[in-house]
Amino acid sequence: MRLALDIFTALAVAGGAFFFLAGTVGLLRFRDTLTRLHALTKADNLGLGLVTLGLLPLVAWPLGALKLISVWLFVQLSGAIATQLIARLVRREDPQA
Amino acid sequence: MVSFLLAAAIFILAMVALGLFRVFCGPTDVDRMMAVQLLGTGGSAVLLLLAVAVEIPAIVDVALMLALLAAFAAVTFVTSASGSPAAAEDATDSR
Amino acid sequence: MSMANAFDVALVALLLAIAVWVVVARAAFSAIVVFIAYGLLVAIAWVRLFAVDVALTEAAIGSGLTGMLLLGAAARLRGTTASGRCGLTLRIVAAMFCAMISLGLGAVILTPPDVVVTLAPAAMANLPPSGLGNPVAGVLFVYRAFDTLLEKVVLLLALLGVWSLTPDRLWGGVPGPQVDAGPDGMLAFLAQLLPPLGIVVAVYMTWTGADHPGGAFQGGTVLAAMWIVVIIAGLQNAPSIDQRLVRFLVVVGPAIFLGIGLAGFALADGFLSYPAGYAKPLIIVVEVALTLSIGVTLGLVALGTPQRMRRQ
Amino acid sequence: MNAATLFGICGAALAGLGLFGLITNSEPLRKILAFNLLGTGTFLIFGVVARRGAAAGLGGDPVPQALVITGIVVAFSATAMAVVLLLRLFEESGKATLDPNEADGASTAEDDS
Repeated sequence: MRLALDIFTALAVAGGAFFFLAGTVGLLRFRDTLTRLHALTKADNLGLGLVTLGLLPLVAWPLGALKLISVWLFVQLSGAIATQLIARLVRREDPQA
Repeated sequence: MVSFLLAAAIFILAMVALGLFRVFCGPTDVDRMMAVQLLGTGGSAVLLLLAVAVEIPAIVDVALMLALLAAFAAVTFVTSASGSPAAAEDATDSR
Repeated sequence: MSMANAFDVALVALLLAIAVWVVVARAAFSAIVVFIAYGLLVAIAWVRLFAVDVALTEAAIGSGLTGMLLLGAAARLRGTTASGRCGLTLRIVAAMFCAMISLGLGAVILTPPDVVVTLAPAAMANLPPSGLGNPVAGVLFVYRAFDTLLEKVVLLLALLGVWSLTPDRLWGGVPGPQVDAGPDGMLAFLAQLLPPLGIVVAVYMTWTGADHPGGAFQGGTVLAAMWIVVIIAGLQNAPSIDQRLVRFLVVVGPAIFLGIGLAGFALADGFLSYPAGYAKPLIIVVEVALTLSIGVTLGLVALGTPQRMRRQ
Repeated sequence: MNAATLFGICGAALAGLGLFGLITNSEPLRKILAFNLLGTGTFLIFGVVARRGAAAGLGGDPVPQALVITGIVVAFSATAMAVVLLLRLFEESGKATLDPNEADGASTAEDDS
C-alpha cells in the first residue's frame, strides 16, 4: 500500500513538473501574447494541480489535505480571473490579436 | 522520497526562473506580468513540496499566502495600465 | 552534495542573478516586475532558514503589498524616464566601496563565532507563562513587546506621513480610484469572491499565530490586501480620511496594546507585563485589535494620498 | 559550507548590490527598489544569525526572527512613504527626478528617504 502510494506521488509530482516545463517552454517559444497566456494557464491548472494531488497522501488528514487543496483552489480562482483580465487588456490594446 | 520531492522542487524552480526570460525580452508589459504570474504559481508548488520534504506543515501556510495574493500584482497591473476599472471592463467581449 | 544543498545553491544563484537584474535593468517597469519575483523567492529563502513566520510576512509584504505600491507608482510615472545613471568614475568608486562592504559582511559570516550566542533557551523559558506555543509570537508579545508596540507606532507615523503630503485642497478627501464600474465583470467578480475567503485566511493566520507561525501582522496584511482588491475593483469607495470611524480603527489596536501595557504597572510587574494567568487572553485581545488596525492602516498607506473630494 | 553560511554570503552580496544601486541609479523609483534590496540582504544576515542560534528544539533563535519581522514592517512603511513623496514631487513639478538641474519646476532637490 505504502509503495503504491509512493508510486502515485512520484507519478503525479513528475506530471506536475512536466506541465511547469510545458508552461515555461510555451511562455518562451510561442509567437504571440495570447498563445503564451494559454501556455501559462496549463502550468497554473495542471502543474500545481498534479503536484497538489501527488502530495495529498503525504500530509495529515483531513486538515493538512484541506489546506493543500485550498492552495490549489485559490490559484485556480485568482489565476483564472487574472488571465482573463490580462487577455482583455491585450485585446483592447491590439484588437487584431 | 524526500530527495525526489526536493529534486522536483529544484526542477520547478529552474523552470519558472527560465520563464523570467520573458521579462527580459518582453515585448510588451503584459508578457512581463505573465512571467511573474507563472513564478507565483511555481513558487506555491515549490513551497508545498518543501513543506512535505522537510516536514514543517506550517510552510503550507506560506504557500496559502502566496496563492491568495497571486492575483494581486496582476490585478493592480491591469487596473493601473487601463487607467480605471471601467476601462478594464470596456474590453469585455468586444469581438 | 545532498538534494537540500542543491536546492539552496540554486535558490541563492537565482536570488543573486535577479538582484543584479533589478539594479542594472534599463526600464523601470522591468525592474519592478523582477523585484516582485525577487520578493517571492526571498520568502522561499526564509523557509529554508527555518523562519516560517518571517517567510509569511515577506510573502505578504515583500511581493504582495510592496509590488502593488510600486506597480501603481510606475503607472503614474509612466513616460517620465529620468536621466540614466551617473558617470563612470563614480560608478567604479561606488562599486569598490560596495564590494568592500559585501566582503566585510561576508568575512563576518565566514568566521565562525567561538561561542554561539543564542537567546532561544531564554525565549523558550519565558514561553510557558504566556500560554503561547509559537516562540516568535512569544518574543513579539512578551519578551520584546516594547518593540512590537513601537513598530505599530511606526506604521501609524507612516500613515500620518502619507496623509500629511495631501495637497491642501484635497485634505479630508478620498484616496484610491473612484467607483465607476458596474457590479458585473471579471474584476468585480474577483472582488466579490476573494475577500470572504481572504477574511477566513486572515482570521486563521491571526488565530494560529498563538501556537504556530502566523499572527496579527500576517492576518492584518491579508485583510488590507482584500480591502484594496474591493477598492480597485471599483466595488466600493475608500473612506475619506477625515471620517471618525477610520481614525478610530487605525488607533484602536495600538491604543489597547498601550492600555494593557500601562495596566501592567498596577496589576503586574511593570510596563507591558501581564498579570499571571491572564497573559494569553490579554495577548489574544491585543492581537485581534491589532489585526484590525494593521489591516486598515496598511490599506490606507498603500492607497496613498487622497485623490479627490467626497462626492456631494 | 552549510546552508546558513550560504544564505549569509547571499545576504552580504545582496546588501552590497542594493547599496550600489542606491548610489548609482539616479531614478528615484529605482533607488527605492535598491533600498529594498539592501534591506532584504541585511535581514537575511539576521536570519543566518538566528539559524546559527538554533537551540532548545527550535529551528532558529526566535529573537532575531522577531526583529526581522519588525524590520520588514518598518521597511514597508519607509517604502510607502518614499513612493508617496515621489508621486507628490511628480505632481508638483511634472518631473520625477532628484537632479536639481533637471527639475525646473521643483524649488529644491528633494531627498528621498
